[in-house]
Amino acid sequence: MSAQPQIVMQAKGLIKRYGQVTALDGADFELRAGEILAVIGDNGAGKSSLIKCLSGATIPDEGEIQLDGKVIHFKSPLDARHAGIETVYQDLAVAPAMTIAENLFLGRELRRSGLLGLLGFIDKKKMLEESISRMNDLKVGIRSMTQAVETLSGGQRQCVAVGRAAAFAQHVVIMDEPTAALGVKEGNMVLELIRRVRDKGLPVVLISHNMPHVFEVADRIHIARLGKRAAVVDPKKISMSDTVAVMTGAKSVSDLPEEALAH
Amino acid sequence: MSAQPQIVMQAKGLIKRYGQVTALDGADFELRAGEILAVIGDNGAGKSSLIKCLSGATIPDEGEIQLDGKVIHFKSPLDARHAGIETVYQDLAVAPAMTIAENLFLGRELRRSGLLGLLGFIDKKKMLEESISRMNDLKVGIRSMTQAVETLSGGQRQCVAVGRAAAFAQHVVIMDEPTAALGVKEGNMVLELIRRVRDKGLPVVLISHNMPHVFEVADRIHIARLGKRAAVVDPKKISMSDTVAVMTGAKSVSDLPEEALAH
Amino acid sequence: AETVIGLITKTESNPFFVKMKEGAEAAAKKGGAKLLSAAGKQDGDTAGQISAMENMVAAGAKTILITSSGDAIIPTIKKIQAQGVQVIALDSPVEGADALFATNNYKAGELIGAYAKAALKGKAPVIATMDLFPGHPVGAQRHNGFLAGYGLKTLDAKSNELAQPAEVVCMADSFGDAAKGQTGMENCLQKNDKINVVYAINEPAAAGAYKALKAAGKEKDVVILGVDGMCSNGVGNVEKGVIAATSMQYPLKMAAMGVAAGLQYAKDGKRQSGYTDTGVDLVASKPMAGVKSIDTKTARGQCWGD
Amino acid sequence: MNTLKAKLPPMGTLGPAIALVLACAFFSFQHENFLTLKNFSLILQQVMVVGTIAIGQTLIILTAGIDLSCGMVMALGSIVMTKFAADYGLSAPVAILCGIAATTLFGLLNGLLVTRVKLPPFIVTLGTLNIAFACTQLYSKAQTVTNIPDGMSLLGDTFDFGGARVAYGVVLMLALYVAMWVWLRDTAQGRHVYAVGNSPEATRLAGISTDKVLLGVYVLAGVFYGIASMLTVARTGAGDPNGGQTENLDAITAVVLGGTSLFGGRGIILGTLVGALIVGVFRNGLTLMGVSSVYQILVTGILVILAVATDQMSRKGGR
Amino acid sequence: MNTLKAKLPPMGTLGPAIALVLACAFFSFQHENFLTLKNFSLILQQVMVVGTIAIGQTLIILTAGIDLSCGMVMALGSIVMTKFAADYGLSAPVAILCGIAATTLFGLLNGLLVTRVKLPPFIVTLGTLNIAFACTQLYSKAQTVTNIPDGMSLLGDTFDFGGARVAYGVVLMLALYVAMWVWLRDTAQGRHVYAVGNSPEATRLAGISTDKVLLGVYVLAGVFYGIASMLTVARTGAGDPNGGQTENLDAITAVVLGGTSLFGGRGIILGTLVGALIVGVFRNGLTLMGVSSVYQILVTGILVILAVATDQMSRKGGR
Ligand SMILES: Nc1ncnc2c1ncn2[C@@H]1O[C@H](COP(=O)(O)OP(=O)(O)OP(=O)(O)O)[C@@H](O)[C@H]1O
Ligand SMILES: Nc1ncnc2c1ncn2[C@@H]1O[C@H](COP(=O)(O)OP(=O)(O)OP(=O)(O)O)[C@@H](O)[C@H]1O
Ligand SMILES: [Mg+2]
Ligand SMILES: [Mg+2]
Repeated sequence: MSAQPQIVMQAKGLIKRYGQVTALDGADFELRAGEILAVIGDNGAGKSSLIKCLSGATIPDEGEIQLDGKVIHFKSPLDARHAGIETVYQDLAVAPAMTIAENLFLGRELRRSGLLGLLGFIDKKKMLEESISRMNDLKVGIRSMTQAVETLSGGQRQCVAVGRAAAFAQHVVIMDEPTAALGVKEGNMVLELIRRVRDKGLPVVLISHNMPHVFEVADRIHIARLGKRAAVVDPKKISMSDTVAVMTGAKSVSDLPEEALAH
Repeated sequence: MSAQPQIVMQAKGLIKRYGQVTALDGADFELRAGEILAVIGDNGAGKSSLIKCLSGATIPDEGEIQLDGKVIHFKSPLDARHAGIETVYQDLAVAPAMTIAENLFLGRELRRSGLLGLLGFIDKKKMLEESISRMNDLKVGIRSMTQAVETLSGGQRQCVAVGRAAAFAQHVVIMDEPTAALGVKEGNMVLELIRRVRDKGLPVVLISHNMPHVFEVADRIHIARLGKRAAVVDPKKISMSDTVAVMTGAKSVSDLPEEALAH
Repeated sequence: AETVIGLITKTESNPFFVKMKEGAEAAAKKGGAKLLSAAGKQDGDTAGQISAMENMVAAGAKTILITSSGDAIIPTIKKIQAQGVQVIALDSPVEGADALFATNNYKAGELIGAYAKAALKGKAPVIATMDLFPGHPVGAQRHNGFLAGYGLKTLDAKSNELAQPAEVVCMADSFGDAAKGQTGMENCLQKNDKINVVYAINEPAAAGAYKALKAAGKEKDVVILGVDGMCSNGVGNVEKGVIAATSMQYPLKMAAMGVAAGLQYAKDGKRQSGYTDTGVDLVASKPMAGVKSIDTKTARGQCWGD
Repeated sequence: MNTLKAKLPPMGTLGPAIALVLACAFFSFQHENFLTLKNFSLILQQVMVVGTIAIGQTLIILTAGIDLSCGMVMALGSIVMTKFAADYGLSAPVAILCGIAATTLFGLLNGLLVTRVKLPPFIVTLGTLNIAFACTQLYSKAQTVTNIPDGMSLLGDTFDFGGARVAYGVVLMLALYVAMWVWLRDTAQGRHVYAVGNSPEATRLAGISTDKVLLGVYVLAGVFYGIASMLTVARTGAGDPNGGQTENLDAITAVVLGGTSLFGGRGIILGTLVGALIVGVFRNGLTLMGVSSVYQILVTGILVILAVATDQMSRKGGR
Repeated sequence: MNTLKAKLPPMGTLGPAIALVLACAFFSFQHENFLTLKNFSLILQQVMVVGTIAIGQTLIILTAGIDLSCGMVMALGSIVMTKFAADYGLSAPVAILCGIAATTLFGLLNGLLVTRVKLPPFIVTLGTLNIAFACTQLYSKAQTVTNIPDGMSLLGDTFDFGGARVAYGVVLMLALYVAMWVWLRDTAQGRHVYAVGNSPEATRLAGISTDKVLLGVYVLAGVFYGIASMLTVARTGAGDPNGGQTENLDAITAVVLGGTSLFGGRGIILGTLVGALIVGVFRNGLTLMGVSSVYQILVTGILVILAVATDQMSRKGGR
């Protein structure tokens, strides 16, 4: 437990109930500086609920969240954004009738220079250019940036959400299944992007069901199970099948060799 | 070209334009009796547009569709349903405020027996029971079937859509990325389900970006590229990397060995 | 060119104005003039009336007959008069109009008020009023006139507010509509079942009040009064004893006089002026001493509507 | 976030019901005649017409539509049925059926314009509102029709029920509410009404003809407006061409007060009944209190907001 | 499926504009005075009040809300400004500012109830509609205020522009439309208005305070109602306590005719101007034709439906 990198974000005993359904049942969480932390788990294990608590999209019923060692109480996603946390939500959270460029820059539109900028005028040309370069980064062939997002294919839409988060994060990036709808090529581009973000020094939380992707990029793997954190494992020291076994409950954590656990 | 199984569904030269964007640019399609046909392609290649034409959800601008050798003109998804075609759409197409059971049976509610049934009364209890057994088939742990779909996790929602299509198909099942949001276990259950449907004798069209899944279940692979069909290959005779190369345009079809193509 | 006369009523749905329009149409046809008609969307729609005046002037009208929905139309009247248009107010007075052909609504109220007092024969009045709706001058004039006729504390004819002396135990808005008159009366009876006089803004509201009283078995003990002079709802209901008395007004006369003025103006450019009272008569089947009234037979000859 | 509402049907009406109870409690302290059987039977009679119109309005709002024409169509129906009886000497039942046929035709017209020409319901019914109004005025010459057969006012008559006088029309209205509640909750067609309002696209893709559902709803609403015509004729004993003018907004208000979402797909029809009662109780209670009419309007404005705020609170508490 | 509409901003107003042109062409054949500069300047003056109210209404509808109180708040504003001038001898500009302050306060009240108490805009504004009406009646004692300073009717005066007499108020209205069009299209705040209406959840998750946007929109709408008060006072030269009653529906009609979706997030404010003009042209043209007033209502009903149907067709053709 010594000489580990600093802990950027931490949560203890998060509980979130929806009516009779308990989505989070005392979940813990720990994200370290400069790492890619994968979060995996069965459907309904509470992964999305967990990261929604971390990003201010929902408020946990109980439990504590710390950012850089300080206890925080996000009341809305705005608070999280101000703290430099960017999130790609599983249901994408885009405004369907607005264009790709507008969605990319929603909430932090580029202003024109000079007086017009002070008056709140946006620089559409610059936003368009930036959008094109961001989407080119992801190698996704979108034909027109002034298309409304509702006209995009499923994968193209996902690229918009991912591109947005990667571009604006200052502190932490959270991605809920960013590659689910993506093709082979586009998926690899997103993994590449995630690595680039990490190399900039920002920690990334990656939720994914795609085990090859997870094992390719993750530094540590957080296994969620039944609203709790079952284990944190080290992908370099554990096999994919063991990981899946823990995730689905076929194997218990105590059956794992000690070195497979990440510290 | 001889002694092949019968062609169930066929499309020739489909064209679909949205404003300046051409989603389908003369696409062909062929589905044979009792096969699992995978459709793969980059994001925006026109896969969803293709199957929407086949399922009556959109009407192609040009081109011809045949079912069992007869030219058909679906005007709405209702026509396709009447012809026994069931579809899982990529954006899932569920009614968020309604319960799981109601969504599963939407449009073909189970009636009560006797007079009440004739009056259109639905058998809620039976629908609930059937829903539970269907969802158990997919091994997805949904806690309450009277939950509104909008309260489900992404993967759980997908299971609802998949379960519905598999249960009611009479003729053809089309699934647009049914495993995208699913965990390892749930994803495997869906593959299993697809095989079971095929074994019942129904042909299945499976759109997926998950190459291991595709190679695991597909009998033939239709590669879509830039709104056209680039090739149809035989997964038993071609490598995954060659397939991806054709799909992304890194390799042209003429570079493939003749036996890799499916006939 | 053909003489064009415009008629602008408050609304389209009040039989009083419909009758007025029919009268004007007939008179215009006889005089060889073209009649344009328009109405506000609802009572008080002065904006609609202003636009209608402007549009009619654009269509070549030289005389405009208008039943004012409110004083906000005055400046426009002045504006179009300056363009050589004669403006005649019908039914409701409005400042600035060249002439006014109207019944005095305050007086209409006074007549039935006086009748009610006589009919009660010295009994202490317990009054319910089924009024129009808040802020309407005609509603206020009839209501306050009624109280004046009864000799109760009231407001003058210029006020747009409703007076409520102690004798008035319940006031409800009827919107001049039978169903709401009925609802209002039902609620008033719940409040005070000693009510013995009901004033209603018009005859449909009176009929509604009667229905409520009858359901409560009190129709015999209460004097119901209305204003208008329609044939079935008014005179007919006086005959049937549904209402004790009503003040009859003469929309057809107003319309005919208005159109005549328009024809005159087209011919020799002479504008009408001043106030012509088109009269109001109290209709009652049981005349009361000291209150002048006409009987229902006479009234039948002058009533309007079916 | 309105998830509980959808999950627990009875909850949906609880909020409005609490507001109704609070309003009743308040008025009981203000006037001793308020909390009497007789008064309540009166209030029920007073809301029976708007309440019936609001059934049709609820159906349409559940499909994410809106019907601005409801009151005027109701007025047209009442004129048609009374004039048919008075002018052509038709018997009460036949004349009533003719009136209902007229309102149903208007429902059909609305439905066809919404489904075939794909026009927004707001515009369609704004148009038919004007058309129905003009037809009513032209056909009736703006005259009240009073000489109607006795049979037409039967439903306005009352019978004794445990000391209270209950109108037959009220019983009819309550029966319609229960029937539509069960229909919406327990039949396939009823569920499709919710589905169309909740997600037209998903409903269409599920192979349901959304146009058929919508057309059916508009026609059915027309039938309810016709029944409301019959009730208003029975209640007032006349066909009134000026009727229906305030009923448009009153009916929509009842629906929204009752917790149905204007965006469609969420709501319970019994809530509408509660909403209509809230409006009726306010009007009755304020008159009993002797609040003068301008102040009544002021107080109504405040109370409407308070009623829904109560609903909102109670729902939060329930979470 | 309304995708093109969102993609091609100018298209959105094209449909209503076609309907407007068709209507104008029709009336030109009916009466020689229709197609004159003078007549058009008249129509513009007639729509200037509703047109200005409709700017505020468009903003609110773009956020998926609705404002039923707009006309009544406008009437209150006109009473406040005229009475302040008449009773307290305030100068015209000061009195006008007081009136605008009153309408802005109502906008703030609406906005607070929508954002803080989370009530549906329909109910909130139904409540404030009644409250504003009662305040107007009580404060004015139901009397029209006529003795106003000359400065208050300045905006109703006209100047010569290429042979047509144009009212200053019309110029103000047109300038406001252009300004709001640019604001909505080219500023961050303007885009946020669309975003809130299109997907409140996505907007919230994007870190925008949807409450702030909504509150801003309601307050801004209040300011526009105040400007409309000023224009109606200038036009009529009086403060009318019965004003604003028909403006509610007229303003919403203009917005919807102009192609803005009642579900929020889609629409162009210039369409609203076209919508308001369509209403004005109908009224003017039908009167010129000498269509009698009941038939005017009938024809208006039919034309409203036809206008939107034209829009619909033109949009299909554009696909
Ligand atoms: N708003 C809600 N109301 C009720 N239940 C909810 C709500 N949101 C989530 N749940 C429930 O909480 C549980 C956890 O959901 P969550 O979305 O966190 O799962 P997940 O791990 O992200 O699953 P997936 O991999 O399928 O996305 C699920 O059972 C879900 O049904
Ligand atoms: N309604 C629409 N309007 C405009 N363009 C559209 C519309 N629907 C699809 N498109 C465009 O058509 C192209 C093909 O889309 P489609 O959804 O068929 O792709 P796909 O192969 O299913 O992609 P993915 O794998 O990302 O789901 C895309 O470029 C998309 O932007
Ligand atoms: Mg999830
Ligand atoms: Mg797709």
